[in-house]
Amino acid sequence: MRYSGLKVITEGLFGNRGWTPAWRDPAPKAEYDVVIIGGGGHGLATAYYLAKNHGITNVAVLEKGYLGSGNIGRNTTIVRANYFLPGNSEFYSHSLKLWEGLEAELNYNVMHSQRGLINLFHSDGQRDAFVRRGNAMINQGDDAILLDREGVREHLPYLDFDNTRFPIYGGLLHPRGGTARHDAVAWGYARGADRRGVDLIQNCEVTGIDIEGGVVRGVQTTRGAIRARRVGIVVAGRSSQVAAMAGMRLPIESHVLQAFVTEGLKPVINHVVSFGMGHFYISQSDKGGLVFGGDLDFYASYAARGNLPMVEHVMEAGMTLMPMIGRAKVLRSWGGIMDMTPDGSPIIDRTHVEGLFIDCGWNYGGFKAVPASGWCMAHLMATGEPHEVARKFRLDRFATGHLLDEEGTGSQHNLH
Amino acid sequence: MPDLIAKSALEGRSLALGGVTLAEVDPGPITSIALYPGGTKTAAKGLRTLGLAMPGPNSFIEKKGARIVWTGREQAFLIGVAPPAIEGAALTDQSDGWAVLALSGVAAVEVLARLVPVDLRLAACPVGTALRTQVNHMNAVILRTGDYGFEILVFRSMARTAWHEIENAMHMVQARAGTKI
Amino acid sequence: MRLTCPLCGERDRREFYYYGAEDYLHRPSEGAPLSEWDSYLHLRDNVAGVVRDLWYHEAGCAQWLVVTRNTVTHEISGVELVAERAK
Amino acid sequence: MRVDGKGLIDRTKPVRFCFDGRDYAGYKGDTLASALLANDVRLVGRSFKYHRPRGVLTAGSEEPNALVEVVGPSNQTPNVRATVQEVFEGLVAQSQNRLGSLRFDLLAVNDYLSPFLSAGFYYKTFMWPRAFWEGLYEPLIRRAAGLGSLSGRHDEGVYEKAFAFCDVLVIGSGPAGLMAALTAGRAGADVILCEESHALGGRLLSDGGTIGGLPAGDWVAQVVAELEALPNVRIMVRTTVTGAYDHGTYGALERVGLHKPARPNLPRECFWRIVAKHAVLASGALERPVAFENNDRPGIMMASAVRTYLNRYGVVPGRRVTLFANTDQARGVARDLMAAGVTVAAIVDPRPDASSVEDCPVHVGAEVVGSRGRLGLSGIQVRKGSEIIEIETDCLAMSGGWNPTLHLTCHMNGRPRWSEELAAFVPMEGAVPGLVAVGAANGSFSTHGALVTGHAAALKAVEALGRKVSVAVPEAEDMPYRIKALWAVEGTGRAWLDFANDVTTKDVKLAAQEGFRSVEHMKRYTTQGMAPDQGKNSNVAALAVLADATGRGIPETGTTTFRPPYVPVSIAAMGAGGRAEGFAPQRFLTSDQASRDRGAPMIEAGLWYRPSYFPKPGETTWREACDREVRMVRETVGIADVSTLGKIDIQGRDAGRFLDFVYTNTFSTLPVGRVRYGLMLREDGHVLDDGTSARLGENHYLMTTTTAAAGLVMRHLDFVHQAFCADWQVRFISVTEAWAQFAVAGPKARELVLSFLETPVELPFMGVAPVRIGGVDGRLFRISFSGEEGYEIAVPTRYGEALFRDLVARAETMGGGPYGMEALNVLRIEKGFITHAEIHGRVTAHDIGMEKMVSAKKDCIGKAAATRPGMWGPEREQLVGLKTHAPISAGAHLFVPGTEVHRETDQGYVTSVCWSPTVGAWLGLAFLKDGRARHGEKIRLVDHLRGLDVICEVCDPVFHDPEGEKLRA
Repeated sequence: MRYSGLKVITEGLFGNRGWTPAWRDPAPKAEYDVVIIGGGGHGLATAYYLAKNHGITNVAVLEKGYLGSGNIGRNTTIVRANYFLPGNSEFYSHSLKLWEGLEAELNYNVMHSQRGLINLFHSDGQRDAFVRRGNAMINQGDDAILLDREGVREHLPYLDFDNTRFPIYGGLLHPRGGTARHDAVAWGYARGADRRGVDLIQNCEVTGIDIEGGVVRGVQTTRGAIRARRVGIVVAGRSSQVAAMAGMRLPIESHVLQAFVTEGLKPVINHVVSFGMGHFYISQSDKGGLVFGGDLDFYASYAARGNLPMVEHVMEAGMTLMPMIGRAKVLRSWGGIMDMTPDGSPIIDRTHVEGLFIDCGWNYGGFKAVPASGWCMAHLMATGEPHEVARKFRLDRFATGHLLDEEGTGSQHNLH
Repeated sequence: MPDLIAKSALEGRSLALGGVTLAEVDPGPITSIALYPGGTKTAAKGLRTLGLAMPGPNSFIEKKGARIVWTGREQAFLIGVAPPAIEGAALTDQSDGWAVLALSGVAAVEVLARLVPVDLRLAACPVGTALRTQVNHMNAVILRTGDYGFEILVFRSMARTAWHEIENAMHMVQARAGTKI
Repeated sequence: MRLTCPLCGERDRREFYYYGAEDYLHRPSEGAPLSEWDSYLHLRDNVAGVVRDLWYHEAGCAQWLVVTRNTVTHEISGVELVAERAK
Repeated sequence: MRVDGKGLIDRTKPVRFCFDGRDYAGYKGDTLASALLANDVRLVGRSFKYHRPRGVLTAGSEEPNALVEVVGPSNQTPNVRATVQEVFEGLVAQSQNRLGSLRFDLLAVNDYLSPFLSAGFYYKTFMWPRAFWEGLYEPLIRRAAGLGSLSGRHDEGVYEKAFAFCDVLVIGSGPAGLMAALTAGRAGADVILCEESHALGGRLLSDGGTIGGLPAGDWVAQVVAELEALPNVRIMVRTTVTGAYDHGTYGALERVGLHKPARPNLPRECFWRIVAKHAVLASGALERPVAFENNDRPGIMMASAVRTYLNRYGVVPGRRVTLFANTDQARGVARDLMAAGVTVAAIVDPRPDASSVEDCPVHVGAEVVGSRGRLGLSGIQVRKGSEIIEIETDCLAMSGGWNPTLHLTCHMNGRPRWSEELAAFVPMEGAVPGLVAVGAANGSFSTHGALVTGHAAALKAVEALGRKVSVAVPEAEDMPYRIKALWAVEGTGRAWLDFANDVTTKDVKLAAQEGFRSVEHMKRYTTQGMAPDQGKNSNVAALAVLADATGRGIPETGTTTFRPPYVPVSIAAMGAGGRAEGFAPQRFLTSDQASRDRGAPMIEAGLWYRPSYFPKPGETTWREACDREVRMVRETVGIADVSTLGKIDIQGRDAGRFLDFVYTNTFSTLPVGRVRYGLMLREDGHVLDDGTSARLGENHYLMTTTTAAAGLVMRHLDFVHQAFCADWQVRFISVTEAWAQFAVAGPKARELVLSFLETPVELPFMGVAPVRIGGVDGRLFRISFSGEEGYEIAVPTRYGEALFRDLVARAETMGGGPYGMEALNVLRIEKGFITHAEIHGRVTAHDIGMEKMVSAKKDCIGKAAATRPGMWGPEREQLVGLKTHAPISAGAHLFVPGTEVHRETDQGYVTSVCWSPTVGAWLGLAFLKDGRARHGEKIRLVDHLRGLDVICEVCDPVFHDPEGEKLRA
């Protein structure tokens, strides 16, 4: 079924009885060409591009819970391409280009809204670091504009310019940065993959990976054994556990990241605003809620919930930066489990097992990466070779010292 | 020859609000005593000349104007007197590193409840308690000096922030005092 | 979240700094192969369950602690001083 | 309409307030909702999506409809529950989410378009043409969506946060909570009792009845009096416990000043962090609506709310009230209404076997299937068998049974358990360690059950605390709870589940039809449960409708879960103290006032404030001042406060050995009285920090760190010491704050220094000696960050200001003076000294040309990891100098002249630049691929952001006095 405004009207006139399921609910087959473990954004996008770009449609996506039950539905929905290290730069640039065509590609309105992202800086040194970043973005073919204090004021007049702990020197505006509706991305890819023949299998937990003579043969699941020639592990938040089934120890520690949304409000914040000095970022959803977050809770956790010190820190940051949000009330908070790597950059690579691939380590930047991650993982799984824009996301780069440390905080997992 | 006038962080400022008094006080010399491995006995000997001993965790001992305050594992601050010769420990002058604020009054504990993440009520924090903790975002040493009295050591450079935050809390506690619960 | 510092007693999480897994205590000896360093610095069991990890009582007594903790329930079953740990 | 003789409001204290521009009267003790209902105002809001007219539904914080803006003197607060907001003299409130007036909301057109606005419609449209999304569709959607408005002005209100501790936290003060508090309080336990409303008693204040032979109100008063008299019990009213966190920590929001006119320093709200050894959740239960066609009209209310308005506020929300309920408990409202002289038009009970003893028409086995009245209810249709009965009524009290208020038990990922008997979810025991749910919150819906379970939980808690107590549980009503689940009445029209977000049973069925069968999918697809009431009124019913639509039972369909906060909490309350400078401590130098006196702009350096430059009359730009200060240091003498550098005092027999381990180079061989530059790595082989360390005595060193890394280094040293060499004879402590330290730099530095020392000393370059200045013991270091002959003089901090003023005065007599951060930066760039602009965390010793400082003779932190193949070699960017005559900028990237400018041709980047008055050129420090081999090359510097494109010469990073002759003079 193709979605369109006309379809919405005709269905509306006939009681909305004609809408069909967005995806099938198939039983798992005994064998697939490719099994993707993980039905989150990255896994669904991988399956979609395997089918779309490589014609590989005998694919199953195995999801422990419901589709999109992981971080794809627990994030602050920011989409940007503002990295500066070669290796990251080209990857996120590619991702943003995919985002820009995603509605048409998927025939699904993921509400990608390029409302502009402003990163604030508060000292000359920070300005120089952002200028380096902005120049890298432009060298990559993306966009960046340096704003001085008055330039920031024009965009964000409600910030506290006069009475704040870390005065605003200026900002780096990334006009193509913005937000999208997170769940819709998962659903759009799921629907697209399903339409191309991919089996999306929910409530199917992988309990083992079958390996013979160093070659992957399939997986064991709560719904029986499934044979596969190639298996991809795409399970952010549980990467270490699933990789351990193949005898791997990953350079990952899992951490909880909290995020918050307020009650609905009439439009008041029209950009994505990032306050690095206070570890605070915010945007307003189309429904009107202020969506914002901060840093990790900083201790290893799989609990998908946070604690008060970080909650308070985030709120205090909001109050020092934009005290006009004080009377907005936080409606809900949640925690996502982040695969934190020692350099803050992800991994899309082969493993020591032939036919077994892994896509993990998205730290807390995985949402915007979904299209390119799926694209590159599909490329890797289909061709056996890394995609050009993801070739630095190697699993062995920590052993070899070829790091991609944007923050410069070093090999401590939670500092990225 | 320069004429070096000594100045404390807050120049001895004081403030009374709603029955609570906040004042910067001069603690006299402060010396960190950090025991080396195996230094327990020899250090104790040195301290005995003052009639003091290394205090147990979370406590301080006071004798004739001299205080010895637990500040960490095998570490204490000797406050109010010049240190005697002590073997088996590293002695470091900390006199100028801290600003000391005295907070007193029946509602002092309510004021600090706005800033300190530790139970400071008398039952949990009897007189003689010394805590290493925080005053809002600042590290501090807090001494329970009386039923209604505290002394708070903060880094000297942060004294103005500490003052400001405690003063703010005093204002809010005072404003609440007139409100019926 | 609250941690019991063996010296200071039970304190709010805000007083502590988290570093990482206990692995950081097992520093390879001089001349160890780089693979050992990779393991030491980067690779983690990252268990969903009971772990031992390193915390620093930064706003308290400045002691490093080994905390035995469940990463799923956040239950804490033990805290010891790094400096006095049983080796 | 107000009813005489009823309610707990204070009729001697009338209060005037304003709603939507009209003045009304209420009484002290009223909520805005009760006062509006007393004035027969039924229409109070508009719904989120269809802009349907809405009235008050509940009498508590779960209210989905009656959300208003409260307008204060300085600002407005959106989405305030009229059911919680207490009226006070001068209160001004207005309705929200309307285009036009509340009665004639232009956006009500959405209601007519509802067939096209079904669940998830927006995922299927607005895609073409692409540019229209951001240009047209999205702005329209955003404007129509949202509820109340923020003003956009800074919130200048006063807020506070506080900590509290207790043995037993009792959450809720209904019969279960009071009994628990009384039991624990009498046992001598340290008790905190939190009550969301302004008065203790919970449902006893609404429902009446008798306890221990006393009217419930009297029993409440008696218990409250006893609790108030107990010194170990702290009662917190207007306080909602909002979250359960790890290890007995609870968040709670106290509405301190929201119920009265603003007063200076009186907080609006206080966010409490309560640490409790035990907690008793006595939060009661929330009554649930029934979905039937047009069940959202103003005048349709929860039955319990009608009873609360009657008994607690002396208000009836209608003249002819109908009751639609499926439990015996709900009948109480009809009896109370009739007793108060209000007409009860009918009782409609879907249970075929329900009683009909009340003195009014009772329709058993019947259901309400529809309603009429555009801006307020005027009548309902009741289906009884095949018959449809029209009933004229202006208030429908509905009850679909009760959901235990178990939200807090879910805050640690615990899932509730489905009880068939209660047709409700009940808490899973132990879901939050230390928290026990009692009374209605645990599914014990009778007063007796509440008292017994509250008492038992408190008893268990006090016993665990080692206390004993004997408290008799008084007699009370123990009516069995007999319910026939009724979620949605069959019908074809729109029947609301989630009033606030306009989610109907049709939407949930559509979600199921489209494959969104998981409860999480349904919620996310329909937005059910995401409105300000957080699904309190709709979660269970929506789940039930989904279960029905997918042919599963409720437990198989899923559970509903809740995350903090229990009620929405203002950002200002949880962020109290963060406003303005409160976000982080401010650190001030002893020279701060002296610098400000000289007009120096102060800038942030970490938490410190440091002078940027010291302007002189006639200077119009910072550059003029900076250039002058640089020349001053190069030609005469300058003074700078460098006290912000971290200083760590290290003592012990193994101090040298310890420094050898944390620095790449060797310090154990440093002679006493000498200073050495040291490089410190992280264990991953990158540069952590640099600085000098002085050997003050055989077993005594003083380390300095950069300002930025002072805390980091201290933590690092503590780790290395405690983890790897706790048995060494070494102890260290920060003395950053204990010493004020000033740089005296320039050709006349020595002359100046000698002029104030009591006994002259001749120090070699990199020497240190104790000195006396004006009777004070200090330390003199001969070190330089400027490239000139330089000294740093340290005195105890109390003398800092005096010494700074003295030094500056002396310097001025010699043609010198103070210099600030700008000049300091230029001086160090000219000399090629690095700061954290260069050692930004991705840099190795090799990158900065210091690989020779990594001693081959010993192990040190970071040495092994630095040997990884990716950590050195010509592919890496290496520190170089850049020189040119046109302005350049930090953050620019470097390219080979003549090549294209893009990522693949990128050769490096610039970290620091300055105009050098000394060299007479623009200088830069940069990282360039294989840079050390490229000295003498021309390189193209491109800064798109600032529009710079300049050819520079690559050179050694030391521009000034490369042989160091001046330093050693």
